[in-house]
Amino acid sequence: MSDSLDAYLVLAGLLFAIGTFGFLARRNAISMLMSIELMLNAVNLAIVAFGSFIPSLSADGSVIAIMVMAVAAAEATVGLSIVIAIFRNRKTPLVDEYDAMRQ
Amino acid sequence: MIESILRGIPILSIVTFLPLVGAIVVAILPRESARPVALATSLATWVASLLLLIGFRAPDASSDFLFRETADWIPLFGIQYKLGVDGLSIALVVLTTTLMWISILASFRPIQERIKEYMVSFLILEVGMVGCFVALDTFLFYIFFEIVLVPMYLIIGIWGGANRIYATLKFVLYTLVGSLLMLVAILATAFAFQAMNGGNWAGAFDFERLRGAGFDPGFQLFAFLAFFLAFAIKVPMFPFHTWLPDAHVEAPTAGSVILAGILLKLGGYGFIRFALPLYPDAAHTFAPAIIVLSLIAIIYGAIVALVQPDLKKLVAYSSVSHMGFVTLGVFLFNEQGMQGAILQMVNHGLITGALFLLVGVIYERTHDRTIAKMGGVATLMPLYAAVFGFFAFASAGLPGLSGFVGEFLVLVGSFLESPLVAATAALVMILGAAYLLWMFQRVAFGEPSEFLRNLGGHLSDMTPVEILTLAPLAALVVAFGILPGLLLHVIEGSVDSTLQSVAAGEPVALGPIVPAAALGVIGVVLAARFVAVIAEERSGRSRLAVEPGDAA
Amino acid sequence: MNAEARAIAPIVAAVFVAAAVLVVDLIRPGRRDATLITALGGLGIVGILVLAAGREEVAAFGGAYTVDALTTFLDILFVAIVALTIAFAPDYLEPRDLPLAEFAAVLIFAITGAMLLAASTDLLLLFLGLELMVLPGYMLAGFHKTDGYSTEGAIKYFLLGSVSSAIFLFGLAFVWGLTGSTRVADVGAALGTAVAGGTLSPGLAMGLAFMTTGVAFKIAAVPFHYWTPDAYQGSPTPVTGYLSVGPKIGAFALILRLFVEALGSLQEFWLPVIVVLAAVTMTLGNLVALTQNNVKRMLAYSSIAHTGYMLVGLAAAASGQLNGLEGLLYYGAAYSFMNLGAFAVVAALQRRTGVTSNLETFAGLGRREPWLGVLMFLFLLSLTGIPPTAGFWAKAYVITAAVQAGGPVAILAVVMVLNAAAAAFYYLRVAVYMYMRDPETEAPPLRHSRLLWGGLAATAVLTMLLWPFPGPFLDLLRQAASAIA
Amino acid sequence: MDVSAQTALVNAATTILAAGEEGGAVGTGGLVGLLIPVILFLPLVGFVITAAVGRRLDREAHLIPVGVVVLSWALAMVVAFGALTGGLGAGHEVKLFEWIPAGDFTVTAGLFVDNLTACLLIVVTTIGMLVHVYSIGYMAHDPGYPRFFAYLNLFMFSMLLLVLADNWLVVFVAWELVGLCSYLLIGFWHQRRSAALAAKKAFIVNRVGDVGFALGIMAIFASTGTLDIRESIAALLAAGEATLIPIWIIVLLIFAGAVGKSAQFPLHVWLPDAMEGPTPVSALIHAATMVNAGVYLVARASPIFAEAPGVLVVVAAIGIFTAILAASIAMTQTDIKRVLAYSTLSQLGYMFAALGVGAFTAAIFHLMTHGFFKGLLFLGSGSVIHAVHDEQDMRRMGGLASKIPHTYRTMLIGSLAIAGIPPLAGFFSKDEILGEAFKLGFPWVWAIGIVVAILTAFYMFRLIGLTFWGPSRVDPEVDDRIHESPPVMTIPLWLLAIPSIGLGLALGLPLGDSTIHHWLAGVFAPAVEALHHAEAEYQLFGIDGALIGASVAVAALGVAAAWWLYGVAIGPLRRQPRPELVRSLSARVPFLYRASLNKWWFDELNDLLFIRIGGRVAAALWWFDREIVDGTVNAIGALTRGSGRRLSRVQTGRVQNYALGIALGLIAMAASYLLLAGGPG
Amino acid sequence: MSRSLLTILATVGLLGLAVAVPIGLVLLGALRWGDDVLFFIFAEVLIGAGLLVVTMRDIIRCGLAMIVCFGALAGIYVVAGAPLVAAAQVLVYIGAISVLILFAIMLTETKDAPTRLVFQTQSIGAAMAAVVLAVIVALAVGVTDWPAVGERIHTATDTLAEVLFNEYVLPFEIVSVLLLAAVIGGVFLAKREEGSGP
Repeated sequence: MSDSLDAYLVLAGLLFAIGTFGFLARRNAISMLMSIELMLNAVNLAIVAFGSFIPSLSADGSVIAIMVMAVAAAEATVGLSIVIAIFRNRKTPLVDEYDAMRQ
Repeated sequence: MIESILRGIPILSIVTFLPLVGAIVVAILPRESARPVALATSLATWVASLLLLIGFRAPDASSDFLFRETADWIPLFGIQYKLGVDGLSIALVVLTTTLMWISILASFRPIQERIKEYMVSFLILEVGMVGCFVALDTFLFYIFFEIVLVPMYLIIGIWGGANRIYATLKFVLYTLVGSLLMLVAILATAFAFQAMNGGNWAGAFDFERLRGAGFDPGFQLFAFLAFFLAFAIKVPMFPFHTWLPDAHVEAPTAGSVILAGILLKLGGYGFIRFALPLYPDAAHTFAPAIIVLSLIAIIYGAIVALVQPDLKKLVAYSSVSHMGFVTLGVFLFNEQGMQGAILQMVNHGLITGALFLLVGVIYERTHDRTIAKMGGVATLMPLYAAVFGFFAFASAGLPGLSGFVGEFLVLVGSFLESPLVAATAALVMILGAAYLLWMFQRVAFGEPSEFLRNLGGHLSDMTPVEILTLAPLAALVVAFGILPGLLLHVIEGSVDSTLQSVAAGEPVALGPIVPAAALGVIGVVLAARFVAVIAEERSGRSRLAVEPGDAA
Repeated sequence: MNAEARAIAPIVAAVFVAAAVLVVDLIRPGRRDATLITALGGLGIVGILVLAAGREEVAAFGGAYTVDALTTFLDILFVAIVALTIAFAPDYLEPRDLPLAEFAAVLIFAITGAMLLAASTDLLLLFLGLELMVLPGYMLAGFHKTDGYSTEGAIKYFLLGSVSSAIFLFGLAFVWGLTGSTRVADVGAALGTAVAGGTLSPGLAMGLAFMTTGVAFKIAAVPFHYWTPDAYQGSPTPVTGYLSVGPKIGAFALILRLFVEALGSLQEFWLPVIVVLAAVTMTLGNLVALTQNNVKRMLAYSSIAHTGYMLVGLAAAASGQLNGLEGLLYYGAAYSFMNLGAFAVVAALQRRTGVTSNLETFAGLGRREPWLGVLMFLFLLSLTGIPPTAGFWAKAYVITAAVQAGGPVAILAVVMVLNAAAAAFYYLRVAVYMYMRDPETEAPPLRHSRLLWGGLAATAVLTMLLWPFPGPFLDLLRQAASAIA
Repeated sequence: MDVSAQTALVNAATTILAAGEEGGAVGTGGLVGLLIPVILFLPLVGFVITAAVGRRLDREAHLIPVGVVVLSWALAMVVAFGALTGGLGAGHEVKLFEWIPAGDFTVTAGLFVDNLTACLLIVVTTIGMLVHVYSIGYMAHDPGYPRFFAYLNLFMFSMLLLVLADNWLVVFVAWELVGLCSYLLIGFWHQRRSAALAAKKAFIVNRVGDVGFALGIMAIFASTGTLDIRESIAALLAAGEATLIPIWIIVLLIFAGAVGKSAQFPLHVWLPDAMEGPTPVSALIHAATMVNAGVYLVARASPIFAEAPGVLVVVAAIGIFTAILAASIAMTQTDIKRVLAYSTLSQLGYMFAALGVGAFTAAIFHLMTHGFFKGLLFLGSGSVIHAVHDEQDMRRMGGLASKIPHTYRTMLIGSLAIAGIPPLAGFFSKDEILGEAFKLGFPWVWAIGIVVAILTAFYMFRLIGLTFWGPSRVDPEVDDRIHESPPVMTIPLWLLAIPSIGLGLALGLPLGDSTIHHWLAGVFAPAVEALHHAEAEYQLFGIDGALIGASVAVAALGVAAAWWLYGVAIGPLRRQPRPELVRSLSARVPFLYRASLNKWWFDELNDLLFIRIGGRVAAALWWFDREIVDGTVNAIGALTRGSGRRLSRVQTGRVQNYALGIALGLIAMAASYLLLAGGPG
Repeated sequence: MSRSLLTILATVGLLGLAVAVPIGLVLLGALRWGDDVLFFIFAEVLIGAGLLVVTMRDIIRCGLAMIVCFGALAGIYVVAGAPLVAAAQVLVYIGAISVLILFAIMLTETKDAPTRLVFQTQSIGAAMAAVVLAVIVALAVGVTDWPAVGERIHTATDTLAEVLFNEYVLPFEIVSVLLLAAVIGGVFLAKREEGSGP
């Protein structure tokens, strides 16, 4: 099983779906942020899997995965700073209450 | 001699862009000088356009265009800056420049607010209109066609009446729908030409090369429909006419004059210049339907005009009726019809323009246009009543005045095609007389109405400026009535060449498309009606542009 | 300087300019002029470097980074966008006590990403460029951090944007895995053989779907547009102006590099999707824009509609018309300037704090501030597509290409013009307020900085004169299009 | 005048006028070629000058108009004399200018004088001149004095153009122009609502006929390619059955125009209302000249009418029906001018009946005599109205004979003339119509005509009786101030009385071979030949004598009946009116009486048809325009905006909703790509 | 009292099951000892922790579950033969991002937050969308023939370093710029304005 690319990819898909569910269902901004991290991790899993199984990508997989991690870190930084900024304004982390603008 | 001089200078560019220069000058100078500069510009343009008339050669060679100016503009697609005029264009250019200075002069007193913007708008409007008439490149034509929209939008929207915003938005949107589809057709035509020429874009927008191109009949149908829609809205033909009464009622006097006098002619001109020669087969295919629509417009417009309570609306509906003669004449594809249509265009410009000026005169004094409130104007303002009567009869097609000749030629043309068509159209002789005389009687005759008497001394007869604006129109109406040859000789060549290029056309078999389309149209109307009813029930009266907060 | 260094110089320079802006601000805190001189001067240098780099085609870093005419065209556009945005910003930021230096620096970082997108021919670089472009965007959207709307827009933009990045990356990973390379050229070659049989492997199809979704989100195509109105409305107005053009054009650059170049051989598969997206995008954008009473929000929906128009160009290109690409690029340029101009006018009106961007703000503008009124009218006309403005030429260009493409794309052209006619309503409604309504309360005219006027003049001139005349612009446009065709 | 003198005069005229044209051909050029346009354009000049400067001339405004008309009359007399004496051969034409040069459709405006034209020239210019003169007195105190004369001059120009034009379309122009003048003059007192309405009605009703005329002209052009009257008639005749449009349709269309202008049933409704105009106008336009245009038109087109005998029957039927209809109405009207108006209708009906039966000469003969005596009667009535201070109701008159003797005497002459009492003018012409009708095989026309003759005599003497005889019923306040009109008015009356008495004798004799026949034989020869009427020998002591006797008898009967009921006071003949008898008689035929009084309810019918029903239709169409046509446009707009509003609700403001939308979009995208993956299409 | 006991029992039971199932599968021959079992267990933990992250009520626990999840993923990376990535995973995610998130949770925690609804009203729709998405990915993966799939490759760290600083030098630099930009922006946004708010 650990030799099967499909297994990794399906696992990545599952994780991605879980992240998607979290993003769609949770109300708290930070929960949503965590869901996004899960999704990015799912992608990383897929990338690493490809790197592990496709010879021409062997080195690239790891490198790209690491870079994606860095991007995720950057995103988290920005995201959390925005969350903190809006929390100062709205005093709530619940995103579905941020609906001053609509239609 | 004058011809050789004219050939040396880009006279058409001068006529077209002189008003633009004027507009810039008006914009720069302080507002006090807006009026004289604008008037001077329009007069200069007028004089320049008269040079065209003088330099116009005898009609024997005039299937060719005169005073051409050609320059590559966007060689990438073969788009050219190509100007040229034939008799038809010259007639309409001169009509434009004439009505323009009259309109500007007529605006001196009524327009007191934002006079600079007003004059700039008018002068840019002139650029667009003249440009339309002199452009020989389809793309260039389209550009001028669209440019016209903007100043007119402002003129109605800023200096118009109470419901001006609704009217102006309706005008612009309605026109845009048509003209944008025309743009697609223009581009598609160019592409078709390019494809026929092995991928060479050269001449793909050049009217003279497109004219004889002989496009695929199936393609023609679609391209023609797009052109038709654009021009039918502009003319306006039934059932695309409802923007017109609104626009006319709301527009300031001079705006109405230009709208009726020239803008509507863009439609007729477009049919003759572009739609017919480029797509002869399609023109033949759709001609019966268009003739029927024209007949409906003629009769329907006249009947609806009968019951209009507002002077301007009445004249607006009369325009629908009169312009029906134009489309009728054009799509008869015979000499009399086409000549009559062109004559009708010019005459309608003169007469309806004058009628709007006259309505403006009374509106200026009473701030009202309700027919029911008028009465006895002939007693209070005898000169005004006389001039009004003159133009009312001219509009009713009194022989000896210009309106008659065009109308009669169209009737003759239609009689040659089908006496039944002619008989139907001829009914307008009765209906036209009915609505015009009824209107005239209610306004001018009888004892002075309570409303007018209460105005007292404000109701002075026409001022010298007003006389000055109307006199040239009256003179032209008489001149073209007695000597229509003046005009007919000028347009003869254009008519011949247009007919020649359309003569080769053969109707394309449409098969079941026609009933399907008819059903489709009915379906759309019913559906829209249904929706409108529901919308009305839900939220009172909901209209295109007017929200509760939108009422000015 | 070797070719590689010359090729990368603009991006390096841009990063240094951003850093320099911050350093200058540290040395002389709050000095507007110093910041502006640094930023605009630096951008000028970047622009020169772009032109210098663009003199020859270079494929640097093992083919990951390419300088061709497309790069040059887009880079110039990006530099212009940022320069104009910076020119428009001070008038808005100062009354709100927002720091100009951070704004400029972050903005320049963002545009570095966009420039990277324009030059990348490597999937990873494309992703990084995209992130570098959008991450500062999130921050800019929330730049007015004490304002509830700004932060609300920012968090919506950020959350959805991050998800879309993840989706995009997921798709990218699959394509990468299936083709075995990150280089655009290799990917294209591999896919060429992969779909030779006329079918697509399901994995690739899924990857394509994820990628399309990702970029559709970035260009704000329907139904992935939801973030646009909220983010645009909430953002500080100069930022909105930037957001409406910078990331959008950048995302289109991504599309050009990714879809047209790398996935060019899959055209037949993604063309139908693009056609549907284009039709839905412009129609929905316009329909909803009709109902808006807030100008920024209205322009947001209108920007969605413009995305649809640009997609028509893409669709034409995918049907084999080079014109389509030219039209797309042309539209991008014209749209950038007219939209920036329109937002700049809104920003100028909001110089006084507390002024909303509601339509009522525009009432009587034509009388109160005639020049602003005229300029706004010009931009609106251009957005409507009335000749002879750039907006018209761009539309005409795209329509020509679509008509040439024929088939469903030609029908798109008809849909497009009908949409354009409907759009006239809401654009002209602003003009209605400017010229045909009197304000309920008469506000005194505002004083605007010379920089703003200069920027407006530049956008206005470009809006008026960006015609397809023979000349450097058109040459560059054609070369840019043929660079990837 | 003996024969040799006559011949000499003719020769002289020929030499002077036509520069030696051969008889029988159509001449051009010459002195007459100058005179004809001058006759036509003099009144136009008068109109232009008066319209321009008339107001400054004020009470002297009549000088120029009257002057030009007198001059025009003199020249017309010369030309007419030249023509009628054969000096112009088959006619004389003057080409003026190319009016409409529209390719194949070329209309050259030209003038043409033949004997028919000459006859009409005499009537038009003579009566026109006298009416001008009369108006000096009649309109003396009207504030619109200059305007009136300007209009009159314009009318003279139009009417002359109508009779002189040699082209159908030019005729049509004149046709419309006289309509315009009629409109202007009926509505001259425009403050009066009734006048304004009457003017409008006249014009619009005329337009109904004009549509037919216009279509007829188009049909002529379509069939022959020319609109020159003579050329087109020749072409139509040459084409025979092979015309594009059947001849009977063409002539029917032309006849429609004639029906409108000459106020025949069913378009007769405008004429009585037209009496709202000043009385000289009624005399000139609505009695003597314009209303005859229809007769002239049919006469002018007689060759082609003759090709369609069926249509001629229609003409005759409509004519004689109008005659009896109008006569029946005239019996009970109390407005003096309305009685005369219905009488005019009736007499015009006679003329059409004559045309219809093929007695073209008789029609023109009656046209001429009727023009004079009806003109006289109208002017006389004007004098009466003037005398009783603008009272037109005969029930407030009576006993005026002694107070306004000139008026009385001339009107009496006119009445005798119209009643057909020999040897006055009306006797000859009317008798000729009735006689010809009988002889040409239309006994029903004759029979009805006889009845009409009784009625005519009756209502005319009813008018005279109510107005001049019996006790005065004039308002006592006015009674003292009744005075005879000034000479400027009475002299024209007497001048008109002369032809009313003598024209019949001059033109109608010798019976069976009259001068008028000589004059017009050439003009109507083609038509008469085409109709193949056997030229019956004139039998004074046979059928013709009997017919004369019958006419005279019925005329006398009518006169006597009127005397019996309404009184008489001529010299020894004296009888007081018997109003109670009138009442009891009319009570006996209540329906007929009410029908006559209410003009057979034609106005009510028109009101119903055109004002009520037509108005409803128009209002319904306007509703259609607003609600359906414009409603559709607005609904499309509303639909667009409404859908936008509905779509905008998707934008809930909540990120998770957006995200769900994106997720669904992603699923849809993946699904569609997976579907597409199987291959394109 | 009994509730927490129940929770503990359930957790223990689940963990037992998680260990028991792979062992059972090995016994049945479906799995091989070694990597396969490890992979399976890590995958179980990954999915389980992931589900906990998106379902638990208390957001701090969610954060802790996320750390578990990241750890499991690191394990899978090791199994997949990318130890360096695993190390980076531990450093970056567990060491940096998770801590960051936990801090953010503390900063934004309000008293009433946990007591309110955790899930959106649309959570059923969300669940369905997620399931469909997972199915699509799984199906697509299953049906696709992956090209050039070989044996699992273990990447040596030194080759990786070489690649990173040779071939990927530009992306590397870009990432650093990205981080720089993010830090600048993040500092600006998170910085408290003088005289405003807590």
